[in-house]
Amino acid sequence: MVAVQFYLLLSAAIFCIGLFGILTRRNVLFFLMSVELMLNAANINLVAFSFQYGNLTGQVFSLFITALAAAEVAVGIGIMLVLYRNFGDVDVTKATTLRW
Amino acid sequence: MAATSTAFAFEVAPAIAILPLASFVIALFAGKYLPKGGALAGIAATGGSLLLSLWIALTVAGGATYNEEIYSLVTTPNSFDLHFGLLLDPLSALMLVIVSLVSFLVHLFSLGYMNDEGERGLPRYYAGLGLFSFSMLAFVFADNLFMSFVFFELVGLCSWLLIGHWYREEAPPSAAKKAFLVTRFGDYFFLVGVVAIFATFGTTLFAGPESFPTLAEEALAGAGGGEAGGGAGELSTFGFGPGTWFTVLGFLVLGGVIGKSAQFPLHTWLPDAMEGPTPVSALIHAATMVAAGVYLVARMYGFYALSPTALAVIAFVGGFTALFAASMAVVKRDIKQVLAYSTISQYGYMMLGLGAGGYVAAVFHLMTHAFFKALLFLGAGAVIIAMHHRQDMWEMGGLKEKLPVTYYAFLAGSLALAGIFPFAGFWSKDEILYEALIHGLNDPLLLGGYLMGLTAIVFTGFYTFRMVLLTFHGEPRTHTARNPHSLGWSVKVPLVVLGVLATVIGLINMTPVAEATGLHIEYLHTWLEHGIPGLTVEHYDEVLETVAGYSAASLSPLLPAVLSLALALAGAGLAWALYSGPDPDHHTERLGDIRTLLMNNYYQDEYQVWIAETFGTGVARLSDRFDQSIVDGAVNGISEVSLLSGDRIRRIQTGIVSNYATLLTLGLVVLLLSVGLAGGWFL
Amino acid sequence: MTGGLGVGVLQTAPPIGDWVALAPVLLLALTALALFVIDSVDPDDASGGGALAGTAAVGTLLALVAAIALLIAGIGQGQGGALRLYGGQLIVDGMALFFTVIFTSVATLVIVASYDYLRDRVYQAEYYVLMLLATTGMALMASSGSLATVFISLELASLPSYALVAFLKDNRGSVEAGIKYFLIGALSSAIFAYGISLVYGATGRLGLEAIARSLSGGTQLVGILGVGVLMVAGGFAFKTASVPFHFWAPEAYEGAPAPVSAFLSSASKAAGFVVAFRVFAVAFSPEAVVASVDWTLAFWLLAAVTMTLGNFAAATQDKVKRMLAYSSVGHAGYVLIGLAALNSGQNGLVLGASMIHLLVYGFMNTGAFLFVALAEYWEVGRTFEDYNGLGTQAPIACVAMTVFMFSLAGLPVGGGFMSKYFILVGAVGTGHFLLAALLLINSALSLYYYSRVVRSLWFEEPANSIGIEGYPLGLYAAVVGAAVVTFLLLPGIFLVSDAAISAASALFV
Amino acid sequence: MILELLIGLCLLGSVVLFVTPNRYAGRLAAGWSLLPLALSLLMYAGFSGQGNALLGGQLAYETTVQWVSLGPYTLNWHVGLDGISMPLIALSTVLTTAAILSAWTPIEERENQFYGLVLFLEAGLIGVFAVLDFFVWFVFWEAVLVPMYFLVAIWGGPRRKYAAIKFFVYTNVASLVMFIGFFTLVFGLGDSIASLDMPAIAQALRAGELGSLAGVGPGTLKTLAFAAMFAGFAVKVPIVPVHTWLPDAHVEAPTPVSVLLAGVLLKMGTYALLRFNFTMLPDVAQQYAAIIALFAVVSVIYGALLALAQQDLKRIVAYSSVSSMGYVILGLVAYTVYGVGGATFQMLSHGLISGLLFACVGVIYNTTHTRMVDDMSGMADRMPVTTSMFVAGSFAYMGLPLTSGFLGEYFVFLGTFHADFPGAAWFTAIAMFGIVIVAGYLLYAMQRTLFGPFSVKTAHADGGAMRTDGGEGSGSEAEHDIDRAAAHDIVPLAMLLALVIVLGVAPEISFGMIRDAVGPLVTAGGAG
Repeated sequence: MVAVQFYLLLSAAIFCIGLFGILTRRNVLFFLMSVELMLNAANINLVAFSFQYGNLTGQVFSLFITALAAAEVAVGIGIMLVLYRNFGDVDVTKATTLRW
Repeated sequence: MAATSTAFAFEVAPAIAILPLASFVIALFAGKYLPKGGALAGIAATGGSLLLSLWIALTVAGGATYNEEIYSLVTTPNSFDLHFGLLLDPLSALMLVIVSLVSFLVHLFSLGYMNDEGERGLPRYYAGLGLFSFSMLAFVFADNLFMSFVFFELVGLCSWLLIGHWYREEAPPSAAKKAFLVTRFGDYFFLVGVVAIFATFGTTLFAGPESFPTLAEEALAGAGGGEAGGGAGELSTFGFGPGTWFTVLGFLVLGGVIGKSAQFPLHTWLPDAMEGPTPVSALIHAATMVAAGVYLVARMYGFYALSPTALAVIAFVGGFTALFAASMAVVKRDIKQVLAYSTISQYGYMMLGLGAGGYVAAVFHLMTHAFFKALLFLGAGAVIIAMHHRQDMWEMGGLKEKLPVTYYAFLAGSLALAGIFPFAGFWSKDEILYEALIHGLNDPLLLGGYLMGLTAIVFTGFYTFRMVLLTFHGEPRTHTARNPHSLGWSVKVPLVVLGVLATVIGLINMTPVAEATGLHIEYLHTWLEHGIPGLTVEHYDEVLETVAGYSAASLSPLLPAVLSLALALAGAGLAWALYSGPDPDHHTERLGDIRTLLMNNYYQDEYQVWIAETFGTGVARLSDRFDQSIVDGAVNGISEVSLLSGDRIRRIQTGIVSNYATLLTLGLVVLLLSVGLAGGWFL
Repeated sequence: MTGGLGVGVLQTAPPIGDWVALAPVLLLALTALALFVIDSVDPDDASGGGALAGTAAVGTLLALVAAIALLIAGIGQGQGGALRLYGGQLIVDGMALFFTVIFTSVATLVIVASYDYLRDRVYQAEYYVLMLLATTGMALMASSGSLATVFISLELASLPSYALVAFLKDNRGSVEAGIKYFLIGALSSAIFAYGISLVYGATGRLGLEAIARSLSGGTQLVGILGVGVLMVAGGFAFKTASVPFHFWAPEAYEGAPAPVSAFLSSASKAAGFVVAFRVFAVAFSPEAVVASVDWTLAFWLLAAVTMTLGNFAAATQDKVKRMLAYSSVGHAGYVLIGLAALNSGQNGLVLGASMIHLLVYGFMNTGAFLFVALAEYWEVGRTFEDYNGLGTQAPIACVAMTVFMFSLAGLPVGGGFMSKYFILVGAVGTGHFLLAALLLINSALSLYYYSRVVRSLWFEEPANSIGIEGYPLGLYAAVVGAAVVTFLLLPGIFLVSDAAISAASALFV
Repeated sequence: MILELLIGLCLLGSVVLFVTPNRYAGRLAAGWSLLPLALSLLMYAGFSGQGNALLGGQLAYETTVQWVSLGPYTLNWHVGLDGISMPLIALSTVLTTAAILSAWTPIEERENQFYGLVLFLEAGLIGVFAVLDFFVWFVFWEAVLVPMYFLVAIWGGPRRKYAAIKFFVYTNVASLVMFIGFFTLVFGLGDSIASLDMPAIAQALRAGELGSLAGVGPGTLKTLAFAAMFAGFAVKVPIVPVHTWLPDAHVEAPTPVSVLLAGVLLKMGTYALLRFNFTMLPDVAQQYAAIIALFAVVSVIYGALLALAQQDLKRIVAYSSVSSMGYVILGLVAYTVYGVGGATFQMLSHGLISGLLFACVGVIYNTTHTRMVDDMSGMADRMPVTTSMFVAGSFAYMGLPLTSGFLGEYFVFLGTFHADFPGAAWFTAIAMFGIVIVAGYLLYAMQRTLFGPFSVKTAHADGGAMRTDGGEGSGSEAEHDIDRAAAHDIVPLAMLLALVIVLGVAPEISFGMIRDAVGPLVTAGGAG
């Protein structure tokens, strides 16, 4: 059995990778994917700790998160589409009419 | 019978002041609709006051006195009592008569000076006169120092109003401002003094066992036995010994006296005050208001007598002022200026008298001066009417023939002023000098005062007769002087009355004659001997001797009298020699630089203006700049810095969402680090 | 006592059915469904949006009435304690109902105002549905009893909001605001979810009371718990627009349609706070947790930075709407004092003060944004200068705006005065003098920029004559209604203050 | 309920005026303002209070209604009057009527809003003086700012927006500082109080119930709270160096507003100092008496010096208000009957006199459209009645006896000279020098503007009867007695002047009740 600490490290690594993606990529799609990574990092934790504590709470919750992530992506892509329609690009740094 | 009539007399005594107050109100609100612009109300009121004053004087002469509260301003239990009261004793009764008489005559004279000349603003003028008479009379019969201060200030207001009567011109309002300001500078010390006396004694009553002079005397008597300060009983002397503290208090009140009585160095306002109508000068700036200062010292003489230092300073200031002012009068061209400086000089004599322990002498001179100086001013006023409101003596000349009544009255006043036997001024001035001499032989400061006073006699004689000669003698030097305006009865009557008084009033206290003949003819002395215990001449003499340590050298009054008469005659003779011709020269030109100095009044105005500019306006400007730049600048600076930093802070919001994510992450990390450090996770 | 997740144990039998206790939430959800139906039946909407708006407004109004009725009836309050439904997944208590009142009030106002704002626009049904769903999510947030329901209801509130912000599809500002809001929101929810997973890792529980019980004995996993707690706090900071999770707010509020800005800045913010209050007061109860994970320090920092940044950035804005957006950030900072000052002996007072402020803020801030909506409706422009002289053209609306501005600034023309000073009282009473001083400085600055609006409305001469066409009834009703309530909350603060403070105190019993 | 009626009348009047057509607003406002005026005078006549409101005295017209409970504290609607607040309420109503009358001429646009705001302001002022529960009091205290802000910013002079916002923010910051200071005391008192009732708090504080708060001991807590409250109220008074909002506000405010600002608003500051700092924390006040006295004396002298440097008549009066209010502080710190009572009397007196002077300046400005000393001279020639009022008011300001101005200052001097704190006599003596400086600038201003040959140098001066010809006025006095000021301009002046003189001659009318109210404060708090 793999100790729970390693799952924690894994999830932390995935979380950081996702975060790194968000900080560095300008494309909305990459942004969304990175967010998915981060959410899945949370899922890993939940499942691992669920197993650790022997209750199903974490696993059930991870299902919810997955579902919500899907919903989020749906909304996100919708907004991305209108972004593209208005700005002609999916580069998040292009839309800077509102600032200061 | 006598008792009830006495009681009744005192009962109606407040009316002495109330009557002019009523005339003030009438003139102010109804003067426009009354004949003579309210003058008649004023004449009636002051006439009534005069009659009442005479009645009071007679009652007091019968031995009765009165010292009662009549109106309580504030009744605060266990604390200071602020009230108006009536103190009627020989001194105040005498002064009441003087003030109401002069006031009455000036009202009368004003009919000729103001009404007949088609002046504007008569209701304002008579309202001012009425208010002044009210305030001055109330000041005179005040039974406590607080009340004195109240009316002391009010006469200042009236002085301001009346000096500035011709407000359409530039000079009178300016002079009025100066008069009020300079006297207020003195009043500042007076105010501190009043408050300090309240704080020290808990009362400012003049007379009675609970009065502050009595309490001070008791405190000093107590202190004589024990440690200084310890003997002061319950009195708080603010960390000083009682003697020192009482001297300080005396000096504080003296500030007001010096301002009001135009003593050096606060005398500069009085010559300027001559911008007011001449009857006003006669009433306020010669006979009465200026006397308020001297009267105040006389009123609380029992307190000053406790402090030899204060007395000596009073005497020295008085003597110096007498000489100083007289020297300036020598070169003046304006007849009223001469009189103004002579007024300052004469009040110097009174101060000298008071300081030298000559209480009676000073009061005597106060009385005679009131009459002859009012006379001189009214006479000058008559001349000015005749000269169509020209005041330069060099434009006059030869008025003797045209204005005989005025001339003889004026001459009588001049003789009195110069101190020529047997006119009023001779007796009173001589007595002051005599007192100064006999006490001064033991005290260098007093002696200095005496010597200055003596020297001033020469000047007085000179400028007086220079004035008389230039105005009335010789040939008329201008067209106006050849065709003077005629004078009405309302001008002449006051002149005649005052002329008679100036001639004979000195006879009531002929000290040299009394000494020489042994007759008891010092009536004024006798008059001031009775009255309320503690306010009598005997008491003052006793205190002066025991507490202040004054001792009189035994000296015959005759020799000094002859000396001063000789000096006066010398001065007068010099004037005669120089100015008696039909067309006298401007001899003062020969004085050269000294004349310039004298014409500029020793640059007293200049240095006082310089002080006022530097320490008043200058500091004010600096404060203003400081306030605008530093104090307000700080306020505005804070707001500017806030807005500037706000402008900087909002630049964080770059509009680029990646930056937001970065900052968000960094913020979270900072939060984690700070909480982690605080919680000790990393240990 | 309630067991772990999923183990439904009926405790003291509730005197009423679950559905009654959840009536406001259910009403909102049903209204959303009803709107779907109406839109399906009559997609062209002959009434020009009237039926949709009317239905939505009636629904929110009914929910409001229900919430008030439950509040007055004392459901979930007093002796019996909170109602725990569905195994403690949902909790109905004073605080939940109190905040439901805020959400439904704001939603009602916004919907009434939207009727005019949306006139002649397409996709109206979607707009109202999204708004009702978001409101439902917020109401659920207020009632959430476990981190799972917190996360789900938070997403239910957020997802419609993203769409609402981007509602004006052809408006670059609206779309840009939407994408930014969404991206920051997605990042924040990821952080939030990760935080929840860590908390779960440290305690093995997701139910709030269960977490509290687990933590009461202390924990070995301080680091994991601490990171988790702070990440959860980050999720709430996003929802409440607190620094450093606030970056979306100025953009979203500025770009979004003004009624949506009103809705987000008032209701959404309140929702973030209610769930933060509940989670931090119940799950990470200060007595047990603060010693090792000092989250009050975190909120102290957040409060200080948030109010300062919000107010300072608002001070020099040119556009009224953006100024309001930043001021909204500033107000989040004020409310955060309620969290920062917990564990100092006056929990009921400080938390209650924050709740009162959120309630009053719900009206005055909504009203202010709706006034901006009115200005957008009139097309007078967006900057302060564009508002010059409006006072002579539309005095009633401008008086209302003045009430909002001064109430926001904390002057006694509205309830904002009372609530702001209650917060200050709380800060002083718990010894947080530095926060009180910061509040003072910021308050002064806020007075400056709020009065700039007043100055434009009343003191300045208009540059060119503004033509105001029409006085839209719905917008006016909403603005004036908000103003009247804002004003009445000054003398009538006692109507809500007792409820708020007792509801807040109940969390700590 | 009579106090509620009084406040309600003002508020109702305010609402009514907002919807009154501009044409009738002035007359209606004046008429309406007579209602609170008459009511307050009736209350004054029937005043039956005894002792100090905060120290267990018998209050007049008292009402208590519970309002809000805030955590451990109840906030009550608690109003009632004692001998300190009653005269100040009468002052507020009198000055409001005077201000409304003097606004008839200068206010020519948006009249209904103007008068509505003035009546709203009146309600706020009365509330400040009547309320005895801290929070409710604070509501009124802050509520006063709002109408004031509008009154300055809408109807003010060229820099009105700057002045208004400065006033607004400055005083608001001060309020917050004071608020924080006060609540440290409240929380320091802990369980010993259950409401924010000021009498209860004052008595608890004086009974030494103060505990510690946030680790700060009661001694330090008291000092800090005192400092915070003093700083807060000092802005309102204002005391140097936090006075700079005042001249700007005064100069830019329309004259009727200046009347109220100088007449009543400044008194709020000193009233609050008296009620809070000096009644609740007498020991701190006495411990730091010398420092407070120093502030007072600096205000007196520095304010007077600033007034001396000004050219604008309004600025002169504004700065001299700083100076005059310094006397109030000096009196308060003395803890003697004359000191504290004199300070209160001086508030009253200064309210009347400064109101009078501002109104006079306003009447002159209405005609000449300038307030610069250099721009005019000889106004007495054309405006004899106004000039008389101005002169009388100025002399009252200088402390001329038989006006209230004299007694106010004199009481303070009497009370302070022998006060217990170190250097009291010196401080008093230095402060007294203010009477010389005040005479300096007022006499200077009068001489320059009122006297001398007539001329007005301004582009806006009315033509016609105000011909800017030289000083050689021709014709009789009667011809020049045509005062351009209308009766409604003069009536408020005459009214105020009459009160100044009445109070100067018969101070007992108000000093009696003031003395009664400050008595317990003095005997319980310090030197006799």
